[in-house]
Amino acid sequence: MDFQLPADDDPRRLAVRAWLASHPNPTGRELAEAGYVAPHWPAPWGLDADPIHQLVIDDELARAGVQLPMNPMGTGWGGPTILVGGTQAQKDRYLWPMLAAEEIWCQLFSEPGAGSDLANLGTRAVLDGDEFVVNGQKIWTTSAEHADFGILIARTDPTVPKHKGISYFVCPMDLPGIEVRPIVEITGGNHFCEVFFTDVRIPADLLVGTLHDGWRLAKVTLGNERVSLSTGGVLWGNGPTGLELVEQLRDRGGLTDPLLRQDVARVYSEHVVLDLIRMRMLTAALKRQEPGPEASIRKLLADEHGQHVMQLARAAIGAEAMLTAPDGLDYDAHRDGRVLAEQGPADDLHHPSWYHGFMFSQALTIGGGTFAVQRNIIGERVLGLPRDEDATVRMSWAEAQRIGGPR
Amino acid sequence: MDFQLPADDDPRRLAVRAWLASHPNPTGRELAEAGYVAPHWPAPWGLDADPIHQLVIDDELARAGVQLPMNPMGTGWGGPTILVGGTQAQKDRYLWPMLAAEEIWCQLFSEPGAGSDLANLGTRAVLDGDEFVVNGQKIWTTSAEHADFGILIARTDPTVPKHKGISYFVCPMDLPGIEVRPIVEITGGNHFCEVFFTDVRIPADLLVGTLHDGWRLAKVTLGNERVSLSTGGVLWGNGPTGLELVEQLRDRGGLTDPLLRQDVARVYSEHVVLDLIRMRMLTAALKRQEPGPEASIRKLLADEHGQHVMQLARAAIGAEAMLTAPDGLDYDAHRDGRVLAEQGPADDLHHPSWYHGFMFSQALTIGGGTFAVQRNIIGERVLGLPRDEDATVRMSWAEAQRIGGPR
Amino acid sequence: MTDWMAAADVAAAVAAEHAREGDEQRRLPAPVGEALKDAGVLRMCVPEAYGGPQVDPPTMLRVIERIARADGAAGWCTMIASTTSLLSHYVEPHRAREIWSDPRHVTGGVFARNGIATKVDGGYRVTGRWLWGSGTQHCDWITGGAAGDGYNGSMWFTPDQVTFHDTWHTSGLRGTGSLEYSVDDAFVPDDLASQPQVTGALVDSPLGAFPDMTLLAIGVAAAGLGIGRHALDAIVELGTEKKPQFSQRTISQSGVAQAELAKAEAALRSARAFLFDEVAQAWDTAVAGGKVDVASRGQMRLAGAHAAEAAVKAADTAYTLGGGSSIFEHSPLQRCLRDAHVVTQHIMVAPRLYETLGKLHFGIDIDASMI
Amino acid sequence: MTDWMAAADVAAAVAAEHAREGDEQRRLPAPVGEALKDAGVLRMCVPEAYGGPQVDPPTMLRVIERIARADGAAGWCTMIASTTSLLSHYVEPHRAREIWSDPRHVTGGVFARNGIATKVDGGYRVTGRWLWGSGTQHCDWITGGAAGDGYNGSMWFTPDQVTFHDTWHTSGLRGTGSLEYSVDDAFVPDDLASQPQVTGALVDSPLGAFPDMTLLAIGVAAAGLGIGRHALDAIVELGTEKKPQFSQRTISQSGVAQAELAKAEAALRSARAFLFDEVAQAWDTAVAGGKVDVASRGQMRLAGAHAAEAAVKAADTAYTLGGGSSIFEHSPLQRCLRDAHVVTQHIMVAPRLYETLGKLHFGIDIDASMI
Repeated sequence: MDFQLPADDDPRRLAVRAWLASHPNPTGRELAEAGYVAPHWPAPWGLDADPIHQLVIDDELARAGVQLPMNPMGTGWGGPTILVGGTQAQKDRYLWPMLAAEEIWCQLFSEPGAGSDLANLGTRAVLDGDEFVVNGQKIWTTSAEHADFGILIARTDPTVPKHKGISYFVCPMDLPGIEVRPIVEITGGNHFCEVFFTDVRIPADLLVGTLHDGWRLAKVTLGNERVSLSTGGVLWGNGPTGLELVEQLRDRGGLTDPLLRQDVARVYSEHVVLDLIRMRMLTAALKRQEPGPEASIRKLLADEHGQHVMQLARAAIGAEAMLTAPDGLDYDAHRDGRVLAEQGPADDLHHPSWYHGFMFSQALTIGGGTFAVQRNIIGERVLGLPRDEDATVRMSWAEAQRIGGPR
Repeated sequence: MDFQLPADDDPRRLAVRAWLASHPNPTGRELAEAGYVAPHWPAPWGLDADPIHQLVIDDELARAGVQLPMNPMGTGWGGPTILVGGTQAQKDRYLWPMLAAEEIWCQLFSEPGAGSDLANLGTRAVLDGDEFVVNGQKIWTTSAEHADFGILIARTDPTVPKHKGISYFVCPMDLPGIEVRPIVEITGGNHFCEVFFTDVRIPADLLVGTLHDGWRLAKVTLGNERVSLSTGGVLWGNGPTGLELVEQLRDRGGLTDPLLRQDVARVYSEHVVLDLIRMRMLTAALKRQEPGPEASIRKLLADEHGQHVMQLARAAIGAEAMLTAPDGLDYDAHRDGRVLAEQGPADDLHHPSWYHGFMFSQALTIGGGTFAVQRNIIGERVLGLPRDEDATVRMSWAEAQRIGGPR
Repeated sequence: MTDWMAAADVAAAVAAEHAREGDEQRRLPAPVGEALKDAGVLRMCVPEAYGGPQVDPPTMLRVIERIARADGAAGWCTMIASTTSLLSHYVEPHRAREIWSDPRHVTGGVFARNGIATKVDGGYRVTGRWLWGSGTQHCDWITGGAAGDGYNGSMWFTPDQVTFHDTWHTSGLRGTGSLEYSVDDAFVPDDLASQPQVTGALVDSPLGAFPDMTLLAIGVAAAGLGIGRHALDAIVELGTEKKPQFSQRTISQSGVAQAELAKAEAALRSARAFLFDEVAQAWDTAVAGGKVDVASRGQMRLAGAHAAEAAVKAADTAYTLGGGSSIFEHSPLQRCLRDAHVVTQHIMVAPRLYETLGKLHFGIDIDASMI
Repeated sequence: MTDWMAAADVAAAVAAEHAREGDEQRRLPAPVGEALKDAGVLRMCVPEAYGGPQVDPPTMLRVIERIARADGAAGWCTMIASTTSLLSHYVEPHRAREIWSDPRHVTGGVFARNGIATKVDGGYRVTGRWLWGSGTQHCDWITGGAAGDGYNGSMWFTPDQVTFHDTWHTSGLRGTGSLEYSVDDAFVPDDLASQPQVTGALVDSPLGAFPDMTLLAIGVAAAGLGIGRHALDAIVELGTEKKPQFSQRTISQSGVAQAELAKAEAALRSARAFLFDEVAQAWDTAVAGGKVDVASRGQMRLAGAHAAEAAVKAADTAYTLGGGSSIFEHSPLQRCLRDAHVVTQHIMVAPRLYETLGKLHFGIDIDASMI
């Protein structure tokens, strides 16, 4: 990286250490009240911390072995939006339990017909007295079955163009009429849900910001990210890194197959390149500069990289890569080293993620925009290539649904 | 980039401007004597300049529209070696005309059987009185037919292991017995030559450094590079950049073919990534840090990028891309726009390099080590994967030739 | 003469219906096993001399492909059972009749010489454990390779001698039930201890002249081709369905999807054509009494590895073009992807074969037993 | 019956000998033209009714491929001349006999309607200029597409009416002499102004039922396959030659080279098998009097585009594996690379076709005249 963290005796470090001395086993609520969960937020919820200050806090907490409460859809998405557009009552009610992860949040944005074109969403919210009545379907919602609240965008005015008639709500997940169905994925597990709304009545005071102004609020959210030093794995931050794979292959004696040796070099090259881009983006964030085009490119490269890493692992393991993780019975986990052992020292390719990782990696180029969408984004937004005209931008949403023509 | 050039009133800038005021149209010799051709060399040939000082000089000369003399094999390879290993007489005789590009230099290193394993070279130099008698063949020599001198490595002792019995010479290219044959390349042009030595007699005082110590000297050369801000094209620094192609495609109205649109995004992504790596390497040079693994990776990516750029240009041009540049007669250069015009505004894909560039780009992954060699270098040197044992390292060169077994 | 493709169609319909069930149970559902027996496709290599159908390899590959197109696991089991039935050529005729004359008898097992054989009076005692016993749970006779005391061949066990281990926890081809099985000090009489490399074929049939390892490899490839075909069928179906809720454009209207589908079609159909061409040529040679030489076996193996790779590419393309719809566990796009990627892990078509086959094309001698 | 492959072998030997000469002169050397005439391969589509050989398309493709394997440019000229001779089906019979009955007469030219026709008494006056007139300098009759005054078809010119322009300065297929040619106010009598779309075939022959644009596309692909085959032959030869001076290992001993060669072989052979399969099926239909429908034409076009792409990959692989030896101008690896990359620029097999053919696979209607 092209920056250095403050020295060991920096007063910001000393402040964290002093706090930790008086809170040796801090609870989520204590960490939240200290401002350490979202230090970049304004007081009293945060410390108005600049990026270097954020990294210092991370560094000191990591050194003390303290884990921050995990509530990504809350602190990453819902919280910043409530900070910008919420009422004081909403801030008082929701932000503290959110930071403390005492109440878990999910995000109710995507729909079956509104993924890459989110503004096309069709879930309706109709004001009826002092409640909004919501009907429709959301999809790709992470952890909806565990969440206490969701941030919901729904259409409140179908007679205006699609970006205009959308409103933003806080949605308690225990309201009658909400049905959550987990999606069983290719890995056999489930991370995503479908959420169905049937005459769900949301009190009008859970509207965030102005009626019909939800699209602007939803976009505000995206600009406000906490910086972090963590490298993250190739599966959207989870799982192993490309370097970990390469090191394991080296430690177990390398590979003799000429094509696989080429793949090792490619995976390693991609790892270095992605690390450079990440450092570049972090440096830009620290200098409070606008991110360059590399931010748009990173996802494209990273998702393909994830697939390459998992393909290489699978190819290196050989036939035993067919097996998934054991689920009891007489399967011996250490057996996965046998085929590897034939061509190198008797050692395993260690990582519980290899089994599921390959299957999960297939979703990388689908989730968050398919490869085609990603490249079109680069083509149109970064390079300014002309795009197909979206005639529906100027029509009312309802009118656009009627013609249903090609976009 | 992660650094800033010194301000406009920096004394080093003022010094260059003052010199330029008194030398409005400087000759190569004047630029050399001012120390501006190789400012990183020691006095009197250079200014002992650090990298920032080098960039300041470049910047001021570029602003004044002054071109530096071009003698890359001299100032990049031969000169640094003579500085390290040459006698005072050799320095006095060769360095000034070299810097002024009054005498052009070439490099006589590669041989038909000594490319990726240069130390395996077989050209012999046998001391006979006060002359070395040279016999053998060199290949891939750039501009040998225009050069006045060459830097030559040849085997002076075949009875010791291959890295040991090599010596380093200055070789006047007009000596009797030297035959230069241009290699006609795929582009129809020729940049490389074969050079044949038949009983060529080189005076003994043209030996550089100690007898049999040439391999060490040849390696010294590689560490001493002048830093530069120039982006350079995708054909080993020549030709257009990926960004230039993308901009031309955008300016002429984009592309409708879905596969080509994907390729545009890929070429652009590669361009950004390579630019990041270049800036990273330059930053490291400025901080006098050792280059990281990205230096080893850059060539691999850059060479493939060059091929992708040229393939995309060719695909975008369509059928007329079959035609080469005109060589007189009734061929109309503006005709190459016609096929493009059918799918966009009537404009051309401007760059004289597209015609030859595609064919030249085929050599990118061959010259300087094939793609397989490059990836093996990454695998073995960067990642530490085990390599095939080279049994010949410890044999005498002559013995290794006799067994001729696999390396 | 049996219309093999019509028979395969009938069995394929049953296999398609139970595909999800097999995927969940990690073994072939019983109705599928019965349908495959009814169709006669689990013993296609039994020679006419033993009352078998003695199907020619090109037809056999088409049958495997057809069933795999309905369900990869059912196609795989068809392939394993039928290639195992080729071993009938190397078993003492009276025993071969006992094992294979009943048209509903099914055989399966593994060639690898994992068993240790000890000579005893009248036969051998065998102990061993084998990986990847696709469909063995449904077999009437089970084979396992063994060696020891001068013996090196394929032993034949009855189900009561065999213990099955629940080890088949995989991402793909789950319905094949390719678990591990073992025998512990089992007695095998001499006439059930076959030694193909020693005796050669013991019955006259052109299938006996067809190389057995190659037959397995091209069978694996045919299963892959069926899975790849299924994936492309599925994306065309999904892509042209009525527009999904709220969406204004089907997948089939995207230029990228069109171009990618065409490329995947071209690659899959090309790989298939190459495989069937090479197999037809080799079979003509075998029928004419000639020897299927190393060059011909090499071409079939090359075509097999390439076909498996093309099938994976087809499944990858279909899955990616399918977008969000693909990742539901019961989407056929998803099952095809999992199944295809298991096919390429099979040693018979694994990419590392390319280096060996490249030697052959460069005219370098290779160990012919490797292909 | 003519042994077409034997005849092609003879011509191919001459083509190989003069390949370098043609590359330098940017036109087909005279001895090659004569050898191709001797072999009869420049008029393979002339119907028997006019004394022609009426060769079936699969054989024709094999001939083109064989000659392109010796020299890409000679193969290309064979393809252009023979596909042009298909137009004999659409010319008034007495004129068709005049043009094609002489077994040494050669025809060539361009379909594109670049000419402007003006009706005059007894015929048309035509002015126009055409791109890509491969081999036209050697032709006895030259065709050029034209339209105007209600006319839309292929005009037939004598060489003295035509001006040639030295515009063929290319990277590859230099020996084809595919320069521009023009006519200026040339008179063409009514019976030399053919209108294939209006009249249909004027002679009974299954070739008349074979789609002409498709025949051109598969001919281009066959030339590509020959070039790709040549590239792989050349790298095997270079790779197994005695060790180069001072070197201790041949290319063929490198694991990467072995694996890459095997993959390129598999891809090229697969693409070839797909093309020949599809063409054989379509030809069977035509011979049986059936219509070669849009689906069948689409498959042939897909196979053609894929084959051209596979040929380029083969040439790229061979060139890269060849290392430093490849870049010498007279290395066959180098000429194959240049030639193959020109083939894929031909509109008949250009990659942008994939989008259109993908529509067909998704069941979307396309303008059938496009394929």
